[in-house]
Amino acid sequence: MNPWDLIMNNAPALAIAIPLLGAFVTPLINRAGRKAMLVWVIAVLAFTEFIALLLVYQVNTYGIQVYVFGANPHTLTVPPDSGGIPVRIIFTIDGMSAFTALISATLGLVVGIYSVGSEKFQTAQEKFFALLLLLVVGMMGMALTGDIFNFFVFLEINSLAAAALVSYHLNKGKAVEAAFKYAVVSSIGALMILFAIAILYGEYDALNMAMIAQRMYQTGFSTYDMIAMTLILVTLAMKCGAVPMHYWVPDGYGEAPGGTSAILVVASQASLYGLFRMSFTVFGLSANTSSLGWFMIILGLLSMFIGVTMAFLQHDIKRLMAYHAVSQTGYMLLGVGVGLATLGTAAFNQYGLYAMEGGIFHIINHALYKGLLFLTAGAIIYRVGTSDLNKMGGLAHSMKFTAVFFLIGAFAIAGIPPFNGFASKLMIYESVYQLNPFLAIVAAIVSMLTLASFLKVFHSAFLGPKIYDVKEVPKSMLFAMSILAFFIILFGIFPNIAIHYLVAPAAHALANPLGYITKVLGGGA
Amino acid sequence: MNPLVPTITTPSGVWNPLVWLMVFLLSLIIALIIYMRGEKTRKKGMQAGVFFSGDRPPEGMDAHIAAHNIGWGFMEALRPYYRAMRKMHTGIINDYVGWFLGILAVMLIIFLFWGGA
Amino acid sequence: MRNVLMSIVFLILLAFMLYVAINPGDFGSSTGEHFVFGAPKFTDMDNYFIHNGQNQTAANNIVTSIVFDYRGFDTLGEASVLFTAVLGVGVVLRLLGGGRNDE
Amino acid sequence: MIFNLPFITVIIVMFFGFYAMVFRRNLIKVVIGLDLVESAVNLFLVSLGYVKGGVAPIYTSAPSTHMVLPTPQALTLTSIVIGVATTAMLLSFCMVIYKHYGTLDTRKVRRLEE
Repeated sequence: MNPWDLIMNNAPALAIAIPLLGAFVTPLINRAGRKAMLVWVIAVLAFTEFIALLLVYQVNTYGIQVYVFGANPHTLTVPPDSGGIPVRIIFTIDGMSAFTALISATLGLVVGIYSVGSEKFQTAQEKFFALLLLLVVGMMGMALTGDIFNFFVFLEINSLAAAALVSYHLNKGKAVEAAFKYAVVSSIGALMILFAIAILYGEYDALNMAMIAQRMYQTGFSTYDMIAMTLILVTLAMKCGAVPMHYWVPDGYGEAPGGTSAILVVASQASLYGLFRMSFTVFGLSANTSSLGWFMIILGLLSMFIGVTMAFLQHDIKRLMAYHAVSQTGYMLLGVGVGLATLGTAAFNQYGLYAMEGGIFHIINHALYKGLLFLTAGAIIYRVGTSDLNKMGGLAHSMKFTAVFFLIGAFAIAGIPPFNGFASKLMIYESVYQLNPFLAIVAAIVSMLTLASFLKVFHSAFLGPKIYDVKEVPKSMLFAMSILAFFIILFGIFPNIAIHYLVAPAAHALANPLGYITKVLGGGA
Repeated sequence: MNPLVPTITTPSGVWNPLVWLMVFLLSLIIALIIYMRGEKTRKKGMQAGVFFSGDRPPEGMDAHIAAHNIGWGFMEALRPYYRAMRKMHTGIINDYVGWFLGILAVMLIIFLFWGGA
Repeated sequence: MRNVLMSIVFLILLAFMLYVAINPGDFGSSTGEHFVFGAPKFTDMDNYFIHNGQNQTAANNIVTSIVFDYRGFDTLGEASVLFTAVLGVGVVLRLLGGGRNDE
Repeated sequence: MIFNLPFITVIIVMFFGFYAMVFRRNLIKVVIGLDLVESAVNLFLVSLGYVKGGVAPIYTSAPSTHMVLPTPQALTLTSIVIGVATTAMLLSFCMVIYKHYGTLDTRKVRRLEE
């Protein structure tokens, strides 16, 4: 078998194996010197990105992919002698999984390149980069897995790696405090998910998502399912930072080192993926999707409004952006929530699917522009040494590129055309108002407040007299920022590239749980 | 659907960023033309002291409006709201867990009545 | 105030969890009893392991065959979690150099 | 109902854990609460696999009667290791917080508020 076929056939496993191997070996390679370690990490991240692109290609060309660990052949989901039960761990990759995996890999690569420059003066860099790779492993695993206990394991990798990354700059104990809060909150959440998994296991004797969904559909939605569903959905809503369980978000994002906040945004989006996957695929057939949809919509509205108003109060640049991350998560919950609320009715084809596409498009846009904004914030802190906006001013005199990148990110998040934030916000506004005009009004007001708040940041950090005599940040950091800025403009001017290849397959995959179940169980549903 | 066509068609409208960009560039050019027609003999630096009635203009941080002054009116108008919000964001880890359990309890009750199909 | 609210929350949660535990029969659906200690309703996946585990994996202990074969990928994930935690402990307890963000 | 006694034990242990996490003002006790919840979940998981009269799922030379379900035991193994890892990390965070703040009172460990 030639190597290309080997990669093509085993792409789902390689998406986990490459960064995992990279993480395990990174501390060893560091013995050969810092440069070798950095080259290794960037190479591993680039190869992961390649695998993620390959997954997107495979899903778009051949439909849903399954990969069974330890089975021969690797597509044998149900052993012939088992009576129709999947017994092994199955990776199931549909449009939404490939979409999330691509975002994780991309931001992982960008943050890796950025951190080469921004963490130059820190000790224990090999631990930092190993944790970065492990965080990518966690996100990829959450996105690709089709097994509910495996999901829990990757959720734990994700939260522990993220918490350890948050604590990396100890920052007189403040970063460790943030990491402690993050770790406690995500551990209790993960335990609740494990409890729900135990309930589902006790009820259906299955751990495969498709199998659970099928048996739940056949036996009817019981009160135990309801309890398990609530535990899972509330926990994942907390992990993606929905108000009123968002308190860890500003702590964690605000104290994370340099550009690492950018990848923490994607780590939360992996939980958002989990929320969508669970509510559409696992519980979508049996539960009342309308009330699940309204659960998401209300959380989304609360997140949007409280997030953006709390951001006004902040004078720490990264905490301010973290509150904006909460607020932007609200848009995704709103868009997909409207899709879920109308699932199965005539309204779904009328506007629900567009709302879902808007919400999912907003995920990648948010990852790009909030990633860029966090990277510029990291650049400011790298040069100025403080994150307090009250002490900043006049940085545009000396950090011209950073200022331009910040402006691009700020315009994109505020939904100024022709940047990418506008495209997805437009799709959300124009579809959700058909369900209820109030939703679109709140979304538009929040967008204006976002612009006001970022004007405040731009004014106080970049405009005004020259106060700090600083240089521009190192080239690797500028390069990382320029990658994201390029994609922001590309997706702003040609939004159909993203919609056609990434967003529409993801939305259709979510809206079709029966296709998922049929693919895994072989026509049993 | 050709992915290189920039038009998005939403259920109630159409959006094309290229048209928007062209209109933007056109207005930029018009503004530039108006700007070019202005007085060319003005000198830089002559107008600075006017606003300060002859006083020496402030320098450094004093000349800059710091972040906490921006949006003051907005926060003042919404003061009761912000007081409630500050009370909510205590920063105590017990409260973080408490809010999580609270939402869990509320959602359990809501889904008990409206969760099933 | 806080204590009262949290007590109410605890009561609600306790009621639901005890419902799972005590299982007075399911209302609203025809699924019957699931959570009787010692009598799980579906057992087909585990029966597959019990009947085929020894043949397929050559392990007398079925738990071993699950941990290291059928669900071996979970064990890899578990090892990664351990590795992550080791790195995390190493990061917070490390000696700080001349970085600019730490003291 | 009395046959579900293990499940009731699970709930009681879990609520001890919740109580410690919400009402105790010491970071270490919060971690202890987390561990209690985790033990409860592990106990629930492992007790789900019990089959009345079953033996451990190991093939020995003794005549084999019917066995308890093996999957929950495997899951519990994984979950225990994950719990140990989490606890180790949280406790080391507590150490560093104590070193810098000089206290473990949750009402004082709140330099990040609003």
